[in-house]
Order: sequence, then structure tokens, then C-alpha cells
Amino acid sequence: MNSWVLRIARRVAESIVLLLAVGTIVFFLEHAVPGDPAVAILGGAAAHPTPEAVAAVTAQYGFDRPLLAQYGSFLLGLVRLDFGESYTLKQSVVSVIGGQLGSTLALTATALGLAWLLSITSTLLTAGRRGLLGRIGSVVETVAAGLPQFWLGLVLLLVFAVRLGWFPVIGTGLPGLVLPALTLAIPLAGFLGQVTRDEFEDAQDQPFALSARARGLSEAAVRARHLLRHAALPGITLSGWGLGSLISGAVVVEVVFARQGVGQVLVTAVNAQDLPLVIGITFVVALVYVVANVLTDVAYVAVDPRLRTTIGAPA
Amino acid sequence: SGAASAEVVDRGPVRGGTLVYATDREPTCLDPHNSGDMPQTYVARQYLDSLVSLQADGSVVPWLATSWTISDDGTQYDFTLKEGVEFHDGTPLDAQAVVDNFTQILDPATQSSTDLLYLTGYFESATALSEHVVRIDLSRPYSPLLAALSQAFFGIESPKAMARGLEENCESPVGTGPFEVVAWNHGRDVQLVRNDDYDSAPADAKHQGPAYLDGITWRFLKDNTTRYGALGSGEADVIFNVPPESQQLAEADPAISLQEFVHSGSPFSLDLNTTSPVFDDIRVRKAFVHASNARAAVESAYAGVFPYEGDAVSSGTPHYDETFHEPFPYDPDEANRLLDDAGWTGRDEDGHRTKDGESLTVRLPYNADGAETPPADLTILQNIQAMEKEVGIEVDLEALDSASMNAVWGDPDAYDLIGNYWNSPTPHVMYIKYSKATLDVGNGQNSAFASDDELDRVLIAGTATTDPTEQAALYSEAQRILTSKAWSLPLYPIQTRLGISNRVKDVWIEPSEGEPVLSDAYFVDGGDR
Amino acid sequence: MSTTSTATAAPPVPAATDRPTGPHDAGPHEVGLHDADPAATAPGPRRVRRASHPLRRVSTWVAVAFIAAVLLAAVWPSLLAPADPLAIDLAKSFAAPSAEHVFGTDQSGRDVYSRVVHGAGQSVTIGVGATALGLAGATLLGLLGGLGGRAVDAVVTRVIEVLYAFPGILLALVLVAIAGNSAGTQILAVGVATIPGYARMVRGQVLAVRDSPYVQAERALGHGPVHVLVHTLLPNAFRPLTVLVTLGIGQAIVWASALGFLGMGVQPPAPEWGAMLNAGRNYLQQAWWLDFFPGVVIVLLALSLTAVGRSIQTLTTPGGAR
Amino acid sequence: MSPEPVLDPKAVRLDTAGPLVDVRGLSVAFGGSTVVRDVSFTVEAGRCTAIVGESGSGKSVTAKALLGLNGHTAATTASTLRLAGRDLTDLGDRDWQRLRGREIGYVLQDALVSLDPLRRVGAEIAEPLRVHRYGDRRAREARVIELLERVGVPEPRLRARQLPSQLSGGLRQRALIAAAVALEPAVLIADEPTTALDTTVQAQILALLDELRTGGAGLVLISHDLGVVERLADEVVVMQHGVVVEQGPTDQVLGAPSHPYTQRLLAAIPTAHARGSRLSSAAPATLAARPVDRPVPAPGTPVLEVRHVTKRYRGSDRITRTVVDDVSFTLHAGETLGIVGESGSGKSTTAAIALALTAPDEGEVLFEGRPWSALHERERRPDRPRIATVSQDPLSSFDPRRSVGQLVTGALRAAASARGGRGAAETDARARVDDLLVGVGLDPHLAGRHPSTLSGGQRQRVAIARALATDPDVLVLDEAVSALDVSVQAQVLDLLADIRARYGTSTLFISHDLGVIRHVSDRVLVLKDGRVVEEGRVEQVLERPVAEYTRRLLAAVPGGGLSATTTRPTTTTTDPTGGPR
Ligand SMILES: Nc1ncnc2c1ncn2[C@@H]1O[C@H](COP(=O)(O)OP(=O)(O)OP(=O)(O)O)[C@@H](O)[C@H]1O
Ligand SMILES: Nc1ncnc2c1ncn2[C@@H]1O[C@H](COP(=O)(O)OP(=O)(O)OP(=O)(O)O)[C@@H](O)[C@H]1O
Ligand SMILES: [Mg+2]
Ligand SMILES: [Mg+2]
Repeated sequence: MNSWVLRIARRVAESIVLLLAVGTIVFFLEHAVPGDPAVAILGGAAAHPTPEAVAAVTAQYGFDRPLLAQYGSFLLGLVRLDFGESYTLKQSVVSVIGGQLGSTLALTATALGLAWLLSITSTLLTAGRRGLLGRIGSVVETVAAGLPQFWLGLVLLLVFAVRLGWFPVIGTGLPGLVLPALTLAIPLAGFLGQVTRDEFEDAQDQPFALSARARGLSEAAVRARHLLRHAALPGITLSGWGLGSLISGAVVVEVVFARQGVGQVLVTAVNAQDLPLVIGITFVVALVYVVANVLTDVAYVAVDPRLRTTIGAPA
Repeated sequence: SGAASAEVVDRGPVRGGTLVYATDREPTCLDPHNSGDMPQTYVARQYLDSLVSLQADGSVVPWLATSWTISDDGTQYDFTLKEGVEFHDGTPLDAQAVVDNFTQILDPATQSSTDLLYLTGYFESATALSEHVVRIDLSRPYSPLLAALSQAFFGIESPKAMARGLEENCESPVGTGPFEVVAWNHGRDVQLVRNDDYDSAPADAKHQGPAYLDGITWRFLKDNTTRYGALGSGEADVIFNVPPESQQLAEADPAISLQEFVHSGSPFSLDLNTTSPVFDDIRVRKAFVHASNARAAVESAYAGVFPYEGDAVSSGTPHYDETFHEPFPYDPDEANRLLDDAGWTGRDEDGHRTKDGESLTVRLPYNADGAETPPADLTILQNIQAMEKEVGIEVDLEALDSASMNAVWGDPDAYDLIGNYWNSPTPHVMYIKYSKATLDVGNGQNSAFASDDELDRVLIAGTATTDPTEQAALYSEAQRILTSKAWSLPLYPIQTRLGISNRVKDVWIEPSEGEPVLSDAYFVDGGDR
Repeated sequence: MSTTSTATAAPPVPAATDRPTGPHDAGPHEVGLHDADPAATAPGPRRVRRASHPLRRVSTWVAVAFIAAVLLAAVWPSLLAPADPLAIDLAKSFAAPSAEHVFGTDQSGRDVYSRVVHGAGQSVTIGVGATALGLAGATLLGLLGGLGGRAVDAVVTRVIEVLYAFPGILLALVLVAIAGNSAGTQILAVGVATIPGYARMVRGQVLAVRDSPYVQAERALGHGPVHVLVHTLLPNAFRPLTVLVTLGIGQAIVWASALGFLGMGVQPPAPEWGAMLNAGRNYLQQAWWLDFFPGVVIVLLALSLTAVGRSIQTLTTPGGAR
Repeated sequence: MSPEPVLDPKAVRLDTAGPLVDVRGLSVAFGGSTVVRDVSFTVEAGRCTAIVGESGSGKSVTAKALLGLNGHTAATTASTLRLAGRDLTDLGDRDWQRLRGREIGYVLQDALVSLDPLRRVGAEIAEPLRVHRYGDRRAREARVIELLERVGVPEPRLRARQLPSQLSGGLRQRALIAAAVALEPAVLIADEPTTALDTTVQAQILALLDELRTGGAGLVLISHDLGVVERLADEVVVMQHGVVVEQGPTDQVLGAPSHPYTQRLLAAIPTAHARGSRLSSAAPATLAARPVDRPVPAPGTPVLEVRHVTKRYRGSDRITRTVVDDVSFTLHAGETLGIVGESGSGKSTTAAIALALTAPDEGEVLFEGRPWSALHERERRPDRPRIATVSQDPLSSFDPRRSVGQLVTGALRAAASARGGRGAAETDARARVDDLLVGVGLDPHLAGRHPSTLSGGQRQRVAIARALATDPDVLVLDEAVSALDVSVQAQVLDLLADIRARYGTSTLFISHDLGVIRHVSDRVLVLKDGRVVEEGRVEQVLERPVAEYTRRLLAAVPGGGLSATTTRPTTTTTDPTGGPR
């Protein structure tokens, strides 16, 4: 009991340090970008603000203060969970992200699910098979892992939405989620597939698999009941970063499929030097990473019962 | 293709339905007084009314102003406003409201860019003479005023709403127009609903009274394939900017009709920075223009969909003079001769010309964002780059993100060439783009950093007269002067190109800025999907 | 750049062929949680894959030949494609593949075949450069973590984690804003993004090798720490990385192309594969060949590198090939 | 142990006519190489047939042929292959599946890894029940408990919910047997069922198998441990290189072996009688005498003194265990000190502490009377080559990148540099490597091979060669022979005896095999749970044990009868080198 509390406390502390570090990096990176945040606040250089207006904003936001002083107040803001207001959208960062996060999370979570489905199917069907089937599976996975998302998305869109009309082009809701999620899922599935395949083929030669066969299990049952679990373990570990990375991938997919989401906002925010928004989104992505890792742990424990029991030395 | 069936029977206007209008670029502010970029004016037309409405022949008809008088010296305009008009927030439209609009536009805090350039040097004051009469005093006669005011850039907004401050006004400007802004979902769409009390349509509208549509979803679909795909699948009813790549498909599609409007004003051109050490020499500028087979570049990239425009002023602009068409036609030999003349006689190992050890390299920054620089434009730039290489000029294509691109604007040291256009209903656009006054405003719109006293003088004279022959002569002279300077390499006129589903009727494009008008549009099936 | 399979997000590890993150190297979070009873996973009889010798497989040689061709194209493109990859011919734009233009022409009438060949140099540079950068950073971190003692390792673990948590796309975007658009920026963005993945692997490997019985045995013989580091620890820790490197190169090219999609990196008309892929996507419906050929080359290169990587792995695994 | 005599007889599906297993002319080939040739044997109900033979002789392949489990690459032919009257020669996949686990149970050789580590023990045992549609879920659960009880697993309900990793080796082996006999198959194949186990646990498993046989099952026992075979088998089949060299009733085969191979096999078993004599027929080691450039310590002086060392470890469950608890002993010059104790008793840890590879939490180790464990590694390094070790799993102690030659050369270099000199010249080194390899009975050509391609016995010899390369004064041998089959073990033991005789090397010899310990040790130390429970001269400890634990350990040794009753066939094989022993 106590150890759990400690463990959670530790994890939280680690996450806070992590978030602060990420925030710090963003802060200094953004300040290395040439350009004046005051201009960004005034609607960007395209708005051609007057020097007076720029000066006024500079003073108001304290952009003329030393960088470290700015960093200090930035940290203070972070600690108070005050992300401030977006320079360009003139809304609170929390509300901007709040409005976009759901869509991105739905996309990435679906994509992760689909990726698993695809890679497990491929593993079950082709992994460890001799001859053509096994080889095709492995080639397909390698190709899938190497497909650029922007290209894949476009092809899926052209074929399944524009040509065949099976899915909406810009639709929201469940049908509209399919193609974008697939776009993210296919390369990830290829990647997961490669990992699970290796693991599967290892497990296949293990004595416990032979034992299972000796008990009368069919080959399909051995694959599904014994080998798959082993094969899934490393894939689960990878899913942690997978989910985090899908958010980065979401940027591309959101552009191709004209979906709302933090990915799109991030690109605009960086381009417009909208520091509060950039920080906010980075935080969210880092947070997703942290949560994803916790979920990975949970999933890991679910699949690997060895981790469930803390006490139980060999009898 | 597409889900929308080709054959739908049109039984005349029916109410109902929310139209999905998909466009490529998202505005930065919904209040067109602020800044003043094209995406703002297109959407603003749906919720803002202007004082007058421009017609294709250049004349104006009443809109919020039922009538107006102009003083003999052309410096005083009295507008009589339509009575009983209310803004969406219930504020009545009166003379003071119009005055407040001008005040807002002129306030530096508004960062009005487009509007300001139309008024700079002429506008003196606006006063409410009575509840419904407003007077505009000018310092000099200004014949293009009415045409300028007809643009949605000069749409009249609620003073109460404007008083909320710039930021809030940007999110949800309030006008008297046929639709009201309900929500702006950044990155996605602007939601508009019908103004049921609307009774202030311009005199040239297809009908008076409230719009037929229940509302509009003004959707932003940056990617060409997606946008066109959405029209094909019936998920969008009208799309802006049918991708040139899809033009043939669209023409062949019976479920889609196309409408086009060629903008007048200054066409999309590469402006040559006359302060750059390379282009401060007119011979080099001329050589640059001579070296480009701009017609071939445009026609090949735009697959013939966009016409080539060889003039500093688009052919559709009032008082356009054909005489000055293509002053420096494609002629590589002449280009080579001019460059030799200018002293660029050496060659480096890549075959580019040199002078005093310096290579003849010009920087051409462009926005890497595909919505800002569509693929076809990028192809044109590349084509020109290859053509210039033939005469030994190296064109450095610099792809920049939006922020860096913004920083480049107005910085004479940041580029040698830059793509620019200025849509305008009047030949006064020459003054707006190339005058000392614009240069002084310093907001980068004079992207060649060029002005000429003689040109300024002729253009000011042009605004002082209302006599068409006199105007024709003056603007012709202006074009003569302008085209002789080789300040730009003109490419093609901007177009408003709409792809419209057959379910939707009576969409039209007004001529001041090519704004799509949706207040007369209706679904033949009443919007049932 | 935190991670994945394609696009802007570079995976931590291009492809985990050597089980970089198995249950026993579950990464920073999981340490302690996932190390189950060693008895349960006690090495059973050592598996020896009875695969045929890689040098006797046709596929290996096909892959080697393809890689050699790409390298030749990178070093001496005009040998394979004498035509100028930048020369336009507006009269011949969008010509389908034919005898004259085997890969067709693009929107400006440029020869796609020449462009693919001439693009090899830059694309390979990006792939190799990014992978090298990622590995260099990862080696530094991994060695520090694996050998630097508890405190250093704790710091390194945190750093790796922060790198992981940092959205890769953001890094790329900001780098471009700071350093401008170039192949160098792409290398930097993709390279840095791959650091945490590789670093985690290197660290895990170093830790595993450090505590392995054979390193103990070396010490028991009386070898000094430097000797053990140079002769035993490093070579063994880095052996499984060879295959990852070969995989990483192909992946890096693909990720870099995804940056191009967002307007970053090598820009047209430079004949870089990713940039070509990105430019061609606008014409997918009219001119499939614009994307098909650069795409196929990238995929083939990735496949070839994978095949060769695995062969190298088999060959360097003692007793793995017979 | 449960006293129940038989399993539920209702499930018995015996074809009472004829033998349960009838194999005639069985041959199995993998890709052209025949590994089992013309093997014939039978198993009767209630009887046990044992297959013995050295490693790789084809025992497991023969067993798997009875279940059709040799994989797709195997070509199996037989004139007769019958199981309980059923012809197995051309069964389809489906038929095999119906047979496996129901008619024939198979307990795999690798007991420790034959249970799926990710599944509960109960689920694994229930698997054959589920596959063959035995009752409903509840009935299966009940049956699992019943089976666990049957095979003598205490607290069966708890164990069924646990994971293989939470079970000791002995319990895992029982769980495997439980799964194999879940449906009371007519035939049970047990492949090396006791190899990985301690003697005490081994005895329990053998008793269990015996009981199953008495219950009417036909048992095929595979082992290279003749003691085990003698205890259980009715018939013995001796295999060598895939062919049966001798077969017949156990008494006959083990008592009066007719084939030289069988004779050699029997001779190789270390016993009380064999102490001091050679076990193998191999040539004695021919290590060239080398001038040793330092004084050899006088016999009887203390070389390595371990004083009150204690070592604790914190497990993954965060519980701290005392693995070595106040252990003290002294190794004298020229002496061999044996350390015995069951698995996990701290033998290897003690060795690591003595080698100063692991620092003790308490206590210290002295080398030649000077501090050893307390030194800084840098100070120890010069003396390191003087204490050499062969670790429990030699393969894992080899740098996987190195060839045999490189491994030995590496040790030579270490020794040279520790003594301050430069490494010997390359040719010199090569000659020395050849010398060492020949010395441990390996072909010098093996220098270019990777250890992973060598047999277990060869690996062990490489490890010994590497240890000897540094001319050590002390050898620490951790289970140096337990992974080997008797014939190879015999060779290695002989080699060690030669070395000791020639150089007077002091040896710390760790093993759980009492026979081996008795064969090699002068004195012996018995460890249990990290503590020394008994210490003394080997004859005294093994014949007149004082500690209760030692007595249990001794009682559990199988094949006690074998060594006691059998007249050892004296090795008459001539020494190939011609020299008299
Ligand atoms: N699937 C297989 N493919 C090829 N050769 C095999 C295969 N299985 C076993 N062999 C070979 O058959 C021979 C006999 O192997 P087997 O496993 O029967 O030996 P064993 O007598 O059981 O030895 P041990 O005592 O070590 O278990 C060995 O040389 C082995 O390498
Ligand atoms: N580094 C370690 N960390 C934690 N526990 C350890 C460590 N090394 C050994 N142990 C534990 O110490 C106990 C004794 O281990 P040791 O290897 O010394 O036993 P052993 O007598 O050699 O057994 P075996 O006969 O199986 O080799 C075991 O329970 C083992 O799990
Ligand atoms: Mg065997
Ligand atoms: Mg041990």
C-alpha cells in the first residue's frame, strides 16, 4: 500500500520535473527564433504594426526585460499553471487547447488501436510462417513502416473518399475518423509488426511452445494463446512513445484531412511565434507522453502477469 | 463523381439549408478594417454591408446609402443612410455609426492597412450632419472613393461592437449584413446564421429581404485535393479556388458549375526591389523581365486556366491601356545584351554572371505554406528560376515559414524579388502600390520600394477629375511611366474561382473585390441532404 | 521530435529488430517494475536460427546491388543520368513514362529519372547524416548513462525522457525558424529526434554488457577497465546497433520528406526524394509517376538496407551463420 | 506425497493386447542427415523403458517422433509406430492433436522454461483438459487442484494461481508432469525430468514417476543419468550417434554391459570406489611443464582465507535476503575444497566473494595472508591472474565476439601485463594457445571457432584452458561439470586431477553433485541457505554426516544401489598414447 503511494508520488514528481524541463527548452528555443513577439501579438508583420504599437506591447509584456527575468516570470506562470493568453488567437491557451485536444486524442487513440489490430493480424497470419506468406508479411511491414504519412493520407483520401466515396472527405464523427486514423496507424502498425514478428518468432522456438503443442493444441491455438502475448510485450513498451509520437504525426494528418486538432494549432502557433500557445501544446504533448507511459505500464502488467505479484519468491 | 446528383429540378428560391463554403486561407481577423487581407473581405461580405455597391461597369448603386451628393470640387461627399436598419446587436445604423467606422479605420491601433492606403493623402474627416446624413471631407478630390467604399473592406460595423476592443471585434464583428457571425472555430470554420431581419440588400441584389439560407459554414480546407474532394463528395457546396490541377475534372463534372471573376488592380507579379544592389540598375531589371518567358511559365503551370497578364495593371482595370502591354517581352538576347551593358560580364563556375567578383544572385523568398503559395505558383517560380539561369541570373528560391515571411515584408534588405498583388476596383491601385505616399506608410505594400514624382503627380491628377476622357488620358500616361520602370514582372491576374454544386443556385460574384455573394443563394432542394 | 514511424515524428528506434525494448529493457519508467524473476526468463537453450547463410541468398545480393547503385548515383549522378535534373521543358510537362523519359516528366517538363538519380546525393546525405547525428548524440548519452555511475545515469535517464516527451515536430519547426530551411536543418531536426530512441538502446546495451558474466570474466582475468571498455564492452554494446543504423537511414529520408510537407527542409526544385514526393502529391490524380518513382526508390532503399542490415547482424553474430 | 495408488481408472483407454508403445525401425532425418536410425523398442503398461546415451545421441528426437513433434523439417520413417494399438505412421495434423496430451503425455527436457511464463500454472495444467474438452470450467479447475495434489505440490490452490516464475524448479517440473498426465494418458514420456534439480527434489520426482508407472501407465524415461535409470527403468535402451547400441532389461544392461560404449558410460560415473582413479578413457592431459617464475607455496599453507563473510541482496520484491551468511573457510595450498549445497544456497555468491568480484557486506577475504577483498581493484589487478575461475555457465562468460583462440590469448595478455611484462610475441602466444588447447584435450584447430558452435564439453574445456592460461595458483570452479554428460564430465574431471597433480594448484570446487564432490575433494563444505552447516574431510562428511541436512542430501542420491552393487567393469581400453597410467 505504502509503496504504491510512494510510487505514485515519485511518478508525479518526475513528471513535474519533466514538464518543467520541456517548458524550459521550449522557452529558450522560442527566444532563439528571430522575430519580435510584440509583432506577433499585434497580428504578425503582415499587419504592419506601427513602431509605437510595437513599443507599447513590448513594454506591456516586458519583452525588453533581460531573458532570465522573463524566464523567471515564465516559470512562475507555469508553476501557477497559468499558460496565459495566446498572442495570435487572443484567447486563453487552456481554452484553445481544450477545444482541439479532444479531436486529436480521438484520432491518436483510434490510430493506436488500429495499429495494434493491424500488427496483431499480420503477426498472427504471417509471423513465423515459412515460405512466401511469412516473407510477404515481413516485406509488407517494412514497406508500411516506411510510408510517409502525408502521401499515404492523400492516397487513402483519393481512393476511398474521393473515388469510391466510402468515407467522407472532411467528415467529422466516426466515419470521418477512419481514414485519418488509418493514415497514422498503417506506418505504426508496420513498425509494431516488425517488433512483434521478431519476438513472435523467438517465442515460437521456446520449449513452452513445444509443450503446448505436446498437450494437443493446434498450431493456431499455440499462436493465439501463447505466442501472441509474448510478441505483444515489446510492442506495448513501444506504444508509450507511439502515442506521444502520433501526436506529432497528427500534425500532418490534420492538415491533409483538414481536421481540427492540436497538431494544426501547433504549426500555426510556431509559425506565428505564439509562445504561450506553443508552451501550452508542448505541455499537453509531454503530458500525453507521461500518461501514455503510465498506461503502457498498466497494459504491460495486464499482459505480463509476472509483474502483478510483488511477493512470491520461488517456493 | 461525387454524391451530389447532377439532375436536380430548380423550382425557384426556397428557404432552408446551411451552405458549406470551403476556402483555402483562413483570415487572421474577421474585422476587415483590421489589416485587410483578401480572405477577410470574402467572408466579411456575408455579414457586413457597405455604403454603396459597385457594378461591373464601374458605376455604383445604393446600398446602406440610399443616395449621395458630391460637391463640385469633388472634396465633399454627403451620404444619406437608409432608415430603420439595425446592426445584429440591435444598435441602429445612423450617421454617427458611419463616422465611428472611419474613426476606427484611421486609428493606428486598428492596424488598418488596406483601408488606410485607400484613404491616405485624401481623407480629412467624417461628420454626422443629421441622424441619417453623413459627410466625408477630403483634402483633395478623389474620384475612386465610391468604388473603394464599395469593398467589404469598408463594410460598416456596429459602433457598440467596435467599442469592445480590437480583439473581441476580430473574433465576432457585428454588421448589418444578411448573416451574423456565431462562432469562429479557429483552424476549422466560421459559423454564420441568417439575419432574419435583413432588409438592406444592395440595389443590385437578386432579391431584397432575408437570405434564403439558414446559415453558412465557412470552412477552411487548405489542401487543394481535400477541398476539391469535399465538393465532389457533396460535403462542401461551394468551394473557393478550384485547384487548377482539377480544372479539367471540374469542367467535365455535370454536378459542378464553375464561376470565375478576374480581379482588376495589380496582377500577381514579382516585384523587383529597386533598392537592392542588383536591381537598382534598370538595365538589370529590364534584363530580368526580358529573360523570363512569363507567358509560358504561367500557361504551363496553370494549365491554361489562369490567363497570362503582361501588364503592371490588370486588363480588367478601368482605363486600362493596351498600348503598354508587355513592355519587355521574352527576349533572352536582349537580356544578355543589357546584362553585359550593366557590367555583369564575368561567369562563375556554375555559369552565373559576375561583376567585380560578385555573382548575379537574386533572393526570392516565398511562403512555404501551400495555401499561401499554391503548387502552381511554386511551379511558376521554379520555371522562372530555370529561365533566368539561361541568361546567367541565379534566382535563390527561399521557402520561409509564415513568421519569417512576415518579417521579410517591408524590409528592403531581406529580398530582391517578392510575389505580390493588389486587387482593386480602381486604377488608383498604381498609386497605392507605387507612390511616395505608400512608401512613407512603410507597411511593405510598395514592395518594389519605388516611386516616381512624375508618376505620383499624374496619378493625383487622375483622382482629381471625374471626366472620363481626362481620366483615360492621365491613367494612360501613368501606365506609360509605370511600365517603363521595370519595377515588376507581371504574371497573372488574381481570380475568384468558385466551384458550385448544382444543388445551389444564384451564387454570384460582385465586382469590387470578387467577393462571393451568398445572400441570394438557395438550395434547390431546400437544403435536405 | 519524440518519435514514430513516419512523418514528422521520428521513432525512438527505427525498427526494433534487436529487441531494444524488450521486457527487460523497458525504458526509464519501467525499470524496477518490469524486471521479473530472472529465473522465469533464464536463458533456455540458446536459439540458433537455422537460416541459410546470408551471403548465399540472392536477396542479399540484390539489396547490395541496389544500395551500390544508389551510392553510385550519389557520388557520380551524371554517369547514370547525363541529363540536367533542373532543365525545364514547358512544352513537355506531365509527359507519362516513355522511352525518352523512362520515369516521365514533371510539371515543368523536367526529367523525373534524372531527378531521382541526382537526388540520391542529397537524400543519402540526409539519411546518413541524420542517423549519424542521432547515433553520436545517443552514444554520448548512452555511454554516460551506462558507465557514469548512479547519479549521472539518473540525469541521463531524465534527459532521454525529456527528449522523448518533446514533440518532435515542434523541434523541427523551431529549428527551421532559427536556422532556416536547408538539408542541414533537416539533418539536425531528424537527427536530434532520433537521439532518445538510440540513446535508450545504447544505455540499455551498455548496462547489460557491463553486468554480463563475460565482462566479469575479463575483469577476473586482471584486465584493466580501459582494456575491458575498448575491447569488450563497447564492441558488444554496439553490435546490435548495426542493423538499426541501416534501418534508420531509410527512415530518416522518409521523415525528412514529411518535414518537407510542412514546408520545411530541402525545397523544390532541388531533386531531393522527399521534396519530390512532396511536390508530386499535388498531381497524384494527373501524374502518378511524379510520386511513384521517388517513393519506390525510398522504399526499395529501406528494404535493401533492412535486408543488408539483417545479413550483417547474422554475420556478426558468432555462430549465427553457418 | 499423496498415498493414492492410481489415477481415476475410467479414463484409461488401454488396448490391452500388445505393448502400449511399439516402435520398430524408426529413423528420423533432418534435411538429409539422419540423426536417429533404425531404433526399435517397446513399452508395456505399468512398465518403464529408459533411453540413455550421451548428449546428442538422438534421445529427444526419438521421443518427439512418438508425438509427431519433430517439426516440418523432419523426415520420419518406421516400419511400425504404434501407440496403444493405434498406427501413427501417417496421421494428419488433426489426428496428432487429438492424440497429444490425451493418449500420450510429454514432459519436456527443459523443465524450467517449458511453462509459459506469462500464464498461470493452473491455466497451463488446464490446457490439455480444455483442448480435449474435459468437463466444464469448474470441473477443470477442480481437476487441476486434484492433479497438483496428485503430483505432490503443497498448497495446490495457491500454486495454481501463481506464475511459473514463482515456483521453484522442482515445483515447475511437477506442474509440467501434472499437465502431461492431466488426462491420464496411456503413455508418459519424461525427458530428463530431473537434470536441473537438486538431489532431494530429484528423489521426489522419481518417486512420483514411479507411482504413475505403478498406476498402469507406460513410461518412457530419457536420461543420461544412470543412477536415475537404475532406480526406475525395467528396460534400458542405450543410444549412441542415433543408433541403439544395446538394449535389454535394466539389470542386464547396467549390470553386465556388453557394448563398450555402455561400459564406458558406466565407468565414467564418479563413485566412492573410483576416487583417485581415472574415469575416462581419454588420454591424460599433456600440458607442457612450464617454468613457473614464482615460488610454489608449500603444501598446507593457507592460500585463500574467507572470514565471516556475509552478503545480502535486495530482490525485485524489495525484500532483502541474506544470501551468504557468516561463511568462513580456508583453502590451503594444493588442496581441493568442495562446496556442496542445493540450488540457491549461495555457492556461486561465495565463489564470487572469494574471487573479489563481489564485495562482501561483512567479513573479508585474505589471499596468501594479505588483504584481498578489502583492496582497491587497481591494487588487486596484478594478482588477479593468480586466481582463475571457470564459471557456472561458461558460454556466458565468453565475450560473444571472440573466437576460442582470442579468448585464450586475451587471458595470456592479461597475465603478461599484470606481471608487468609486455605480451608475449604473437607466434609465442599462438604456440601457447595450441599447447593449452591440446592440454585440455581439444583439437588446436578449434582455436578459430566460436564457442557458441562448440558442444558443452568443449566449451567447458575452453573455459578451463582460459583459466589455466594465467598459470594460476588457485582455481575456483563453479559447477564446472554439471552441464556435461557423464562421459564428458569424466574427461574434465580427469583433466582437473592431472592439473592438480602437476602444478599443485589449490582448487575451490563447487557442485551440487555429491558423487563428483566425493571424487575430487579433500575437504568439503556444506552450505544451506547461505550458512555453513557442516565442514570436514570428504570421507567424514559424506559417510558420517553430522548435520541433518547433509544426511537428507545423501539419502536423496539416486543410484546409490548402482554404485554399491555393480561390479565396476574396469576400463580395459588401451591408452591411445600408449603410456601406462
Ligand atoms: N529440428 C532439428 N533439426 C535438425 N537437427 C536436429 C533437430 N532436432 C535435433 N536435431 C539433431 O539431432 C541430434 C539428436 O538430438 P536430440 O535432441 O535427440 O539429442 P539428445 O539425445 O536428446 O541430447 P541431449 O541429451 O543433449 O538432450 C542432434 O545432433 C541434434 O542437433
Ligand atoms: N546479484 C544478485 N541480486 C539479487 N539476488 C542475487 C544476486 N545474486 C544471487 N542472488 C540470490 O542469491 C541466492 C544464492 O545465489 P547463488 O547463485 O549463490 O546460489 P547457488 O548456490 O550458486 O545456486 P545454483 O546451484 O543454482 O547455482 C539466490 O536466491 C539468488 O537469487
Ligand atoms: Mg534431449
Ligand atoms: Mg551457482
